[in-house]
Formats: sequence, C-alpha cells, structure tokens
Amino acid sequence: MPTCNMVQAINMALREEMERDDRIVLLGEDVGKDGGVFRVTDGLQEAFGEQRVIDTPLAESGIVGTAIGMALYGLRPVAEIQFLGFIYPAFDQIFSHASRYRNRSRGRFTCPLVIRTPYGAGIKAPELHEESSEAFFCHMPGIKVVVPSGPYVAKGLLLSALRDPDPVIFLEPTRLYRMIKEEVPEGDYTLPLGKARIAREGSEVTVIAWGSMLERVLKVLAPYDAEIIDLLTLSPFDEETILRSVRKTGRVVIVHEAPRTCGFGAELAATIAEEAILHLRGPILRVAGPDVPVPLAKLVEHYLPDAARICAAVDELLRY
Amino acid sequence: MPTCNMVQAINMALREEMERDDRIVLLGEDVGKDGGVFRVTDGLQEAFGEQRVIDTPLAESGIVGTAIGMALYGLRPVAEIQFLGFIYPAFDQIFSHASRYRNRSRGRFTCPLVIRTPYGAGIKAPELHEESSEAFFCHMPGIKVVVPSGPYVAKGLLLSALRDPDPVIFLEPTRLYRMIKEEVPEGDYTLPLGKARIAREGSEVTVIAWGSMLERVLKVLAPYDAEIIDLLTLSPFDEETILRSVRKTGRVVIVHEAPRTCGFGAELAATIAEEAILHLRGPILRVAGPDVPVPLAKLVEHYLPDAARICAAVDELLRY
Amino acid sequence: MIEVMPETIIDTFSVSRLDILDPEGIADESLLPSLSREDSLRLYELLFLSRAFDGRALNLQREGRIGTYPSILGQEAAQVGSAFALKKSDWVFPSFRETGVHITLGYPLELLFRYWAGDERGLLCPDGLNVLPVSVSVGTHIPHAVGAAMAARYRGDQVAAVAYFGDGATSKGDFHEGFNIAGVYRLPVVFICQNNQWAISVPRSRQTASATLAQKAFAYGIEGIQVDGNDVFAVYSATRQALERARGGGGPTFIECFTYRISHHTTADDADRYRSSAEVEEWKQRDPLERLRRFLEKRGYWNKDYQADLEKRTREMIDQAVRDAESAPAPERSEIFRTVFEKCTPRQARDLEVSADADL
Amino acid sequence: MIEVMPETIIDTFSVSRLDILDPEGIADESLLPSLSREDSLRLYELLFLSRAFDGRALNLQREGRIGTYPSILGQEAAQVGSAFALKKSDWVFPSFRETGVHITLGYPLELLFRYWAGDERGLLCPDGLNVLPVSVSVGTHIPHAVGAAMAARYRGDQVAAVAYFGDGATSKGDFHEGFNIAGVYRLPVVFICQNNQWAISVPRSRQTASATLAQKAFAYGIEGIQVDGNDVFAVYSATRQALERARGGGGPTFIECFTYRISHHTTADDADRYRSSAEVEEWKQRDPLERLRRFLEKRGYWNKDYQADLEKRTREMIDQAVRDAESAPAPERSEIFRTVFEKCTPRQARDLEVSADADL
Ligand SMILES: Cc1ncc(C[n+]2csc(CCOP(=O)(O)OP(=O)(O)O)c2C)c(N)n1
Ligand SMILES: Cc1ncc(C[n+]2csc(CCOP(=O)(O)OP(=O)(O)O)c2C)c(N)n1
Ligand SMILES: [Mg+2]
Ligand SMILES: [Mg+2]
Repeated sequence: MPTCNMVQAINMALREEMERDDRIVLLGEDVGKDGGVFRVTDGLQEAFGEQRVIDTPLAESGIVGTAIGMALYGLRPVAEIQFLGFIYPAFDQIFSHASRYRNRSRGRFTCPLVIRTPYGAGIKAPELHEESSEAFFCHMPGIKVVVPSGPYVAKGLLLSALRDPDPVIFLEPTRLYRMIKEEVPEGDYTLPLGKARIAREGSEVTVIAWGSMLERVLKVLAPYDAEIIDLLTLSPFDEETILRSVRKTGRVVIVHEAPRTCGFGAELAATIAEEAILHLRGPILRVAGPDVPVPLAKLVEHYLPDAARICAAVDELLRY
Repeated sequence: MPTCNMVQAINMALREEMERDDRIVLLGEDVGKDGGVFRVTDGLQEAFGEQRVIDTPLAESGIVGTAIGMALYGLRPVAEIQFLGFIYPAFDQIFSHASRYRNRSRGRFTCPLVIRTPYGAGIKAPELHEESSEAFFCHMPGIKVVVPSGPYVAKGLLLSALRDPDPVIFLEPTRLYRMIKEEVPEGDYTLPLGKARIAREGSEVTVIAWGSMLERVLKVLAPYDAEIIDLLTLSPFDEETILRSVRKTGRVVIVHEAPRTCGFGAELAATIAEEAILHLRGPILRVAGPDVPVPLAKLVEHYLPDAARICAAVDELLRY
Repeated sequence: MIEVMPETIIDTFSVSRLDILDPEGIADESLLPSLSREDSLRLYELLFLSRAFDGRALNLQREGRIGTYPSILGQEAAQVGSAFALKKSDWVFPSFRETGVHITLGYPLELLFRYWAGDERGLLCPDGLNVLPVSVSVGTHIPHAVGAAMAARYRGDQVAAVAYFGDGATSKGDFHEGFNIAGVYRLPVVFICQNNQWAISVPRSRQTASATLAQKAFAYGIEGIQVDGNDVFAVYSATRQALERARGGGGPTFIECFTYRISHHTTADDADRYRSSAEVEEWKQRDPLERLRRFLEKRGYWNKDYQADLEKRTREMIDQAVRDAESAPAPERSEIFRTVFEKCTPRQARDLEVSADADL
Repeated sequence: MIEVMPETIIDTFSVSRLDILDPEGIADESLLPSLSREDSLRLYELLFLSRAFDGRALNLQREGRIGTYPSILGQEAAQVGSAFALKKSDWVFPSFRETGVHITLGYPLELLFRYWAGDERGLLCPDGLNVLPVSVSVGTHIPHAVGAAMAARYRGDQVAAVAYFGDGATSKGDFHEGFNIAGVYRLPVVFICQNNQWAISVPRSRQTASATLAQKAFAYGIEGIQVDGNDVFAVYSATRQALERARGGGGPTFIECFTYRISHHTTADDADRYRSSAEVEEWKQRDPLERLRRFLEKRGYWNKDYQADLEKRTREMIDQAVRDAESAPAPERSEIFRTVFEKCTPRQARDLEVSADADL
C-alpha cells in the first residue's frame, strides 16, 4: 500500500474516478498544464486530455456557473477554486443556483458537482489565501460540505463526493497538504458523507474539530483523557456521534479556525444545547479565531487556536 | 408627530440626513426616477438631484464596488440592493473588500457605507425575493448588521447606521414595510447600534426575535408571561441584554425565518450555552425555517415559524 | 490641452443589423426564410397564443388568482421567432420573461399558470423538453448555458444551448464571464438578448454606453448581430443561422433582438412613473403580430374567418389550462423537503416528521 | 449548409496601437512626449530602481526573509511610465504586482518589504499619497476606482482614479461591471491593464478570444488603446492623455500595455512547467530598460560613470530599506484587533484582553 500525502491522495482519487466514470471533468484556473498551484491535478490533463481537464479563464463565478451547466447536462464536473478566499465571487452561483436547481425543477434537473478548494491558515501566504469560511456553505440548504483531515479520509470522502447526486464543497486544509503521510490504498473505497470519526476515544471531555485543527488538537491534548471527534462532513453533520459522545463525557470544547461569531462551532453548540443540555456539566466552550480577518504571516499564530487556548478551555471545563 | 409606516420612516431618515450631510449619496437599481420598487427612496432624486440619487446599471457587485470606492474617497454612500436575494453577486465585494479596507490599510482608508435591502418572506413574491440570509453577514468581521422591526426603530437605527464609521448592512423586513404604523418624530434621533430592546417584559421564558418574526412572536405569545427581546442589531449583538434576561427566566426560545442550520439563532444559542448554561432549566430551543430554500407563495406558510411551532416550543420549555 | 496621438490602426469591426419584414407587412423577399404556408401560419398562431396567454395572465393577476406576473406584450416575435428555430434536442435557459418561448416549445400552459400562481410544481419541465427552470436572478443563468454547451460538445451531441435574457442582464458580471468562456472554447451556444429598451425604470441608454448591445460580442471574439426584434422572420433567420453555426462547430453567437416592453415591468410596477406614453405609442406602431398578419393577408393565408376560428381555439385552450391549473390539488407540506437533496438529511427528515405531525 | 444573411452595417470600430520607442532605442520623434533631460533620466532611474528592488525581493525570498513575492521583471516600463503621468492628487488602485507603480509614486520601499514579509503594517499608505492597499483578489478592485472617480466628480475635484490590473483580470465579472458603470457615467477613471501574456499558466490566447484586450472598451462605449508596454514613452504618453481626458470630463480610457512577465508568476510558481524558454528569450530582446538606456545614450544623457553612480545610490537606498524593514519591531497581538472597526466590538475587546493576559 503506497504511503502518500493529501495532495497525492486527492490526485489518486480523481485519477481513479476519471478512469471509472467518463462523466467526471475537471475545470479551474491552472488545473491543466500546470497541474494546479498545489499540484493536486498534476498529470491529469496529460492522462485525460484537454476536454476533461480544462484550464479556464480567471473567472470564479463563470467557473462554477459553467460547472453547473455541465452538471445539469449530465456530467459530473469538479471545479477547482484556487483558494477558498476566491470563492466569494462565485457565492451567488453556489447559493442561488447550484444549491437550488434540483428543488427549483422539482427534481427534473440535478446538479451533481464538486467544488474543491484549498482552505485554512498557516501557510504564510498573502491575504485571502488562508480563509476558513466553511460556515457560509453550511447555511445553504442543498449544499454538502466536507473537510478531510488527512490523506486516507481525503481519498475516501472525495470518492463519495464525486458520486454524490448533489453539490458538494470539498475543503482541503492547505496546511496539511504535505504535512501528513499515511498509507492510502489504491483502488476503490469510500467513506460515507455525513459520518464523523472518533479520532481518539476518551471519557472526560468531548473535543470536536475538523481539518487542520484536528491535527493540532490531537497533539495538544495528548496528555488529556479527551474524546476527539473529527467531524469530516460539516453539512449534514453527524449529530448522532456528537451527541453520543457528549452524553458520555458531559463536557464539550469545539475548536475551529474561523472567527468565532457564526462560525460552524455555533451550530454545533446550538445543537448540543438543544438536544443534550441536561447531560452537560459546564458551558459549551468554543476555541476559535477572533472576529477579525485572518492576519498575514507575522500575526497569524496570534489568530489561530493554539495550545494555550485549547488547553485552557479543557482545563476550565474539567473544573466542573 | 406624524404617523407613518416603515417605508415612510426610512424615507424620512434618508431625506433628513441627506439635508444634513452632503456626503450621503444613494445608488442602486431603480432608486432614482422610480423611487425604488418599494418607494423607499421616493422623491429623493427630485429633491437632491441625479448626482446624489443614482440609478445604476443592473450590476450588484458593481453597485457595492462603486459604493466602496465612494466611501474610500470620503463620501457616505447608501447602496440599495433590490432584494436580499440579489445581494449574493456582491458577496465578494462585501466580504473581501468593504469589511476589510480599514483593516487592510491599517486605518488609513475607511469604508463607511450602508447597504439597504428588503428582506424576509411573506409577500407572495417570486423566488429569491423572500430570503433571510442575515447569518452570512454576521460571520463577517468588519461588517455590522441591523434589522429594524418597525417604523420608529427603523428611522433611529438608520440614522445611526448612516453615521457609523464602518460598513453596515441594513435589512428591512419587507412584510412589515406597510403593515405597522407608528408615531415617528420628525428630526434627529438615533438608536445606538449594538443594543437590543425588551419588546415585552416577562419572567417565565426569554424569546429572542428580530425583523418580521418579532411582530409574529408578540402576537402569538400574548397569553404567555414571556420576555420578548427585539434584537435590532445582529452584529455586534447585545449579549448583555440577552444574558440578563436568560439568567432571570432560565428558559430561551429563539425564533427566526432563516433555515435552522447555521442561522443566526445558532450563534445566540452558542453564546448562551457558553455564558449562562448554569442558569438554564431546559434546552435552548430554536424555532426556525427548515433547511430548505424559501418556498413560493403556496407553501411559504409551511416554511415560516407559525403560532403552532412557536407555542409548542414555549410550552415544551415551560415543562422544565 | 489634450494632445491626440496619431496611432496605428490594428483592427476594425462592424456591427450589422438584420431587417426582413417591415411594419406594413412587406418583406424583403431576398432575405425571407423559406417557410411553408403551414409554418408561417404556425408562427402567427404561436404569436397569437402568446399574446392571449399574456392577456389572460394579467387578468388573473388582477383578480388575485395568480401572483406578480411579467408581461411579454410587444416581445412576442423575439420569443416565438427564436424558439421556432430550436430543435427539441437543444437546451434552453430562459429568464423570467419568456412565456412566448415556453409556449413555442410546447411547455404546458397549465404549468405556466401554476408557476405564476406560486406553485413550485409549475417548473417541473416535462420529459423530452430541455427547458430549464426560469432564472429569476437576472443574467446569472448565462454561464449555465455555456456549461451545457461544453458538456454537449464533450458528449459529441449535435446540440446547441440557448440562453435568453434582457438588456439589463448585459450589465451583469455573469454575462461577461459566461460570454468570455464561450468565446475561448468556441462553444455551441446562442445568446439571445431581448433588448426591450427598459430594465424596470432604467432605460437602455443608462444601462450601458455602448451604441448597440450587439457590439459587446467583439469583446469576446464571437459573432454578434442586431435584429429587428419585432420582425419574426428576422429573429427566426438569425437564430436559425446561429444555431447552425453552433451545432456545426462555428462557435457562439450573440443576437440582440431590438424590441420593446409595451407593458409595465411586472404587475407590481407602474411604468407611468418613469417613461412617456408617447414612446409606448410609437412602439405600438411596430407591433409584431399585426405586421405578420398583414404579410399573411397579402399572401392570401389569412382572413377573418380564420381569425375568428383561431381566437375560439386559443380561448378554449387557455380556459382549459386555467381550469387545470386551478383544480390541481394544493401542494402538500412535504413538498418543501422533497427535492432539496436526492435524500433528506437527518435534520430535514425530522423537520418533515414534525410537520407531518402538525398536519394531523 | 449555413446560409449567410446579407446584413446592414450600422456601425464600425477600429483598434489603435501606440509605439514610440523601439527596442534599438530609436524614437519616433513626432510622437515623443516633451520630457526634459531630468525627467528622462528620472524615468530611467525609476525603471532601474524598480528592477533592483525586484531583484532584491527575489533574493530575500530565497533566503526566507520575505514570503511569496510576484516579480515585475519585464513590466517596469508599463508601471513606471504610467505612474509617472499621475499627479499626487490622483487615486491609485493597484493589484498585487505593481511594485514599479509604488516606487514611482514614492511609496516607502521599507513598507513594501514589510508587506511582502507578512507584516500588515506595510500597507499603511503615508498621508499625502492616495495609494490604496493592493488587491490580492484579482480584478475585484476595479469598481473601487470607478466609485472613487464618481465621488471625485461629485466633489468637483479635478482628480482621476486609476486602476491597475493584468490580462487575467479582464475575464472577471467585476472588470465588466466596473467598466460598464464608468462608461454610463463617463467617469474620470483610467484603466491600465498590463497584458503580460500570462495569468499564472494560462496564456493570453486562452484567457479570451478577443484579438486585443483594448477592443473590450467598445463594449462600454469608452476609449480603448493598445500601447507597447515595454516602451516607457508610449505608456507615459497614452496615460497622460487618458488622465487629461478623465480630469477634463472626457470619460474613461482603457489602456492595454502589451508587455511580458519575464519571471515566474510568483516565487511559488515554476513557469517552466507551462511555457517555453524560447518565448521568454524573445521577449528579453524587447527589454524596457535597455531600450531607454540606448535612447539616453544616443542623446548623450547616459554614460558608464553615471550608471556606476546610479547603481551605488540604488543599492544603498535598497539596503537601507531592507535594514529598516527588518529592524522594525514585530507587530503585537493587539494589532489584529486594532483596525477591524473604528472601535472594537465587546466580543473583540474581550478576546483582546484574553490575548493580553496570555502575553503575560
Ligand atoms: C440579479 C438581479 N438583480 C435584480 C433583480 C430585480 N429585477 C428583476 S427584473 C429586473 C430588470 C431586468 O431588466 P432586463 O434584463 O432588461 O429584462 P426585462 O425585465 O426587461 O425583461 C430587475 C432589476 C433580479 N431579478 N436579479
Ligand atoms: C479572484 C482571484 N482568483 C484567483 C486568484 C489567484 N491568482 C493570483 S494571480 C492570478 C493570475 C493573475 O493574472 P493577471 O490578471 O494576468 O495578472 P498577472 O499575475 O499576470 O500580473 C491568479 C489566478 C486571485 N488572486 N484572485
Ligand atoms: Mg429589458
Ligand atoms: Mg497577466
């Protein structure tokens, strides 16, 4: 079984599925000849030709809009947005159209497309290259949101996303692209969308994270008896796994990069406060980015949840 | 003191402030000669001329982008987006630029603009004319979000928004435009942004609402001893007033039109679960739209929180 | 003082316009498309049906039986003429003001009435027709036609995609991004703009400073042409030619149909606030129906008996559609959950149950 | 078979190009802008400084002393020539690849180094300069220049707004919406596109099918021109003329500077993956600095001593800027909260306190 990083795992998933399913086409800025700015689509244009791996003009709304048209026609387009911070021009296409075509047409036309994009902070890149605005997409009925936390799950989740009958936003934590290496089987395996993973069992506190925060939480909380949940799919998210854990531990800490206010942590906290409040011993704590734009390199570590803040939250809860 | 509806109150606020402050200019689709599709800007182009009340081409991103440029230059533009459902093409301008120019330039350039837009369901209009996607904007550091619930507060809040040094999104509940008439003083008065209003005092349960849901909640819960909070500003929201009330009643119901998942109710619930959980007797309940696009006229009342659902939530809580 | 530099001219462009049938019903025979008597009458009947449907919709709206409705009065030739050139296999992406297109393509009248009455099921396009749901959001559907065209070409289908939109839509970013992508890949797509001179209260001259809309095609290296949009033959010919070019690999075409919105923007609008009745009267003289009627009369295809019969048939058809629409059972609450995803999320399923309980 | 309709031509357009100084340093004297000896040398020194700054930045990046950096190599004339025509009172909206513009306008070199090293304070434009922070998001700043121009006109200021962007940006919706609004209101704005033939790996021919970028101006009823972007005189002249037109009420101008990105897209890019070195070599022959040097030498303004002195002065200036940048104290944690709003929200204030505690 090959050992590979997340870039390679995603590339493998795309390549294998393109071999299996000729409805899969890739499009985006620099995805073809250049193989994507992170090399995620490296070699795919060579392998599958310019009709299936399409270098587009610099136009995010047009890219997603074109992908929507392809999906309506019966293909399964995979649009790459170069960085999550450049998806906002396509926001209308995603929310007014991709998320609604099935519903608007009462099921007659469907929109099975995947939008892949690098996401998250910590790569010392310019402004708008380190966003984590996943919560926006979780507030869109008709859109699914998936965030892998490593190579193995990335491949399995992407294969599920590529086969999903509805639009999926697939957020790839940039900081992890080459950080984690794992054994990733060649060939077909899928991980179901909508299911979380217990990344580490524990009994004193439930810690929920996703994407690159998972790696940080696992490291920082090694000395604690924490049950760590890797959410994997944010929308629809796995309420069952979360509630089961929370009922067991009675304590919850949610960790995410995005600004606290209206981040996805809010939805998790609200759901827990709605469904399991009587099992809680203390407050539901969020360790999140502050309500500021992600800063540039020299300040970004002041922004991201760090060991001190994560441990402080857990310690506080353990006092209840 | 004249009695007027919300359309007239907003018109009055704009007119008076335009007289006081020549930096205020209005721009948007049909805001000039036509006076806006809801007549909110009626008569203003006649009074202030085409340089101050500008009919734009049909281009939401361009409208907001142009307003940003005007604000940077030192004016105080007020951009109208014809319906909230057409703001999504301007999402990038709002989030990548309006919300960040002050920060990006370290305070050297600022972006004091107001984006006004009709919002909410229940007017029997076509698709995308009845959206309530306020939560998106509450997840944007650098943006303020205001939602009036009647003519009097609309005028006072709009005057504050027009004088605010930072960008404000001002969401006008369309269903209330002509529904409520109140005495609205002529001349200058402001209501501070960031402060909620106790719309009705009570002791058994705290009910939080805003915009057109406030009116519904007040009516539906007349028989209950409920403390009803009219949020008015969603971002930044008035934690103090909410927490004070919650600590008193020990029960919370949040009512909003938007789909439940990642709606603004999630942030309220999360904040309460973080700050006041030990004062709660039962779960924090949200009565919200389901996770579906707002349906057309024949189905919309199945979507909106109605008397049955609101009362059921309160009744459930009162059993704790 | 502005010095003007002498510069080298490196390229030139020209904008063309096509006119075939004049308001008196006299056609330029050299340009006249070869249509049979049946086809010519079929065109007339579709124009007539479109106008009659429109009139009935306005009445129903006034009686509160449907919601806000956008009239197509005056634009029938642009809609019918272009749609008449389409094949069933082509893909059509309409805006919200394309009733004449729907009618020409055989979209059930009953469904149109239901849609405008606020019943989502009106957008369930019957199998065999590739008419996408209307795009209420102006111009943002243009890239979808581009994507469908790209998919069709990838599939090797001899199919064109067609996007309909108004003059206002040409100001939108998605118009630009869609056109540009179509140009780069020379996709089989036809862009049909009904320049009806108004976008609600904004006149064409305030929408853009370009002298014609057709010339915007140059920015994308694609074909562009202006046609008399009240001339059903010109619209038909230009569209057919563009469709053939598209299906034959010749790339996209932008057709500006120069026409006029005779009515208010929608039933919620009052056009008297912003435009003169003189302008409207002038355009009424260029009526697309009347000019075709004159043409047919001159050819001996039209007479009063025919007209009386047509009116009767049309009325009956519309009556029946209204009856069917109004007798359709109201949509059930579950309808709002049914088609968001292929399968409900757990949360949706719970909300659906709750609402089912509440129904009891 | 495709029938082609004979159509009436209703309008024609032509695209012009301006060339003044050829690669040999020979100028078309009839077109040469009237610049003093000092001005000509100043232009040369700015080109030289821009190139030297760029080279140093690339070195610093390699040493890990700054982050990702986009080289301007080859584009110096387009940047310096255009910025040289600006007045202090004009408003400038740069993209992320405008170091030569910043330098020409007198933006402190130290701040540029700090910005590229990931210190936000590098974007704090000194008072007296109206240079907006760089727009990392491609093309989306174009409407801001349009808005500033609208505001300037409203204020009665004799000021132009200038937006800089690349060929890739012309595909963006905001390019279109901004240009269109500028056209409708004939605003005092100048759009300067550096067509450097590449948008990362996408060549100009795949960015748009229009033969020139300049002709996109026709779509908005505004002036458009292509200039040799490696010819500092042509760029300067076209920009000055456009600025005068703008300030004089003559409306917007779109200037396509035809140039070339000699280096990789940024230090994170590897251009060898997607383009041939032959192409790069060919463009090196059209170097903007060398041709101005030759011109100056022919006029007797340039000699080796002068060059040696210039190199020394430039090196010292850059060394000093690097020292200043690197000795600036690291930004404090509070910096991330300081300028989001004029006043912190209660929640920000709390987070700020928490972080202050953590600092102890
Ligand atoms: C993106 C968007 N913005 C605004 C609106 C509101 N609106 C509906 S129709 C219309 C004018 C459209 O003008 P045009 O494109 O010329 O089409 P017409 O109505 O003339 O058929 C406007 C502004 C909308 N539906 N979508
Ligand atoms: C909206 C947006 N999309 C994508 C990117 C990523 N990106 C940065 S530069 C660039 C290419 C820009 O090309 P061009 O406009 O020609 O400018 P150049 O880099 O050649 O100066 C891309 C795709 C971005 N910064 N912004
Ligand atoms: Mg129109
Ligand atoms: Mg370029």
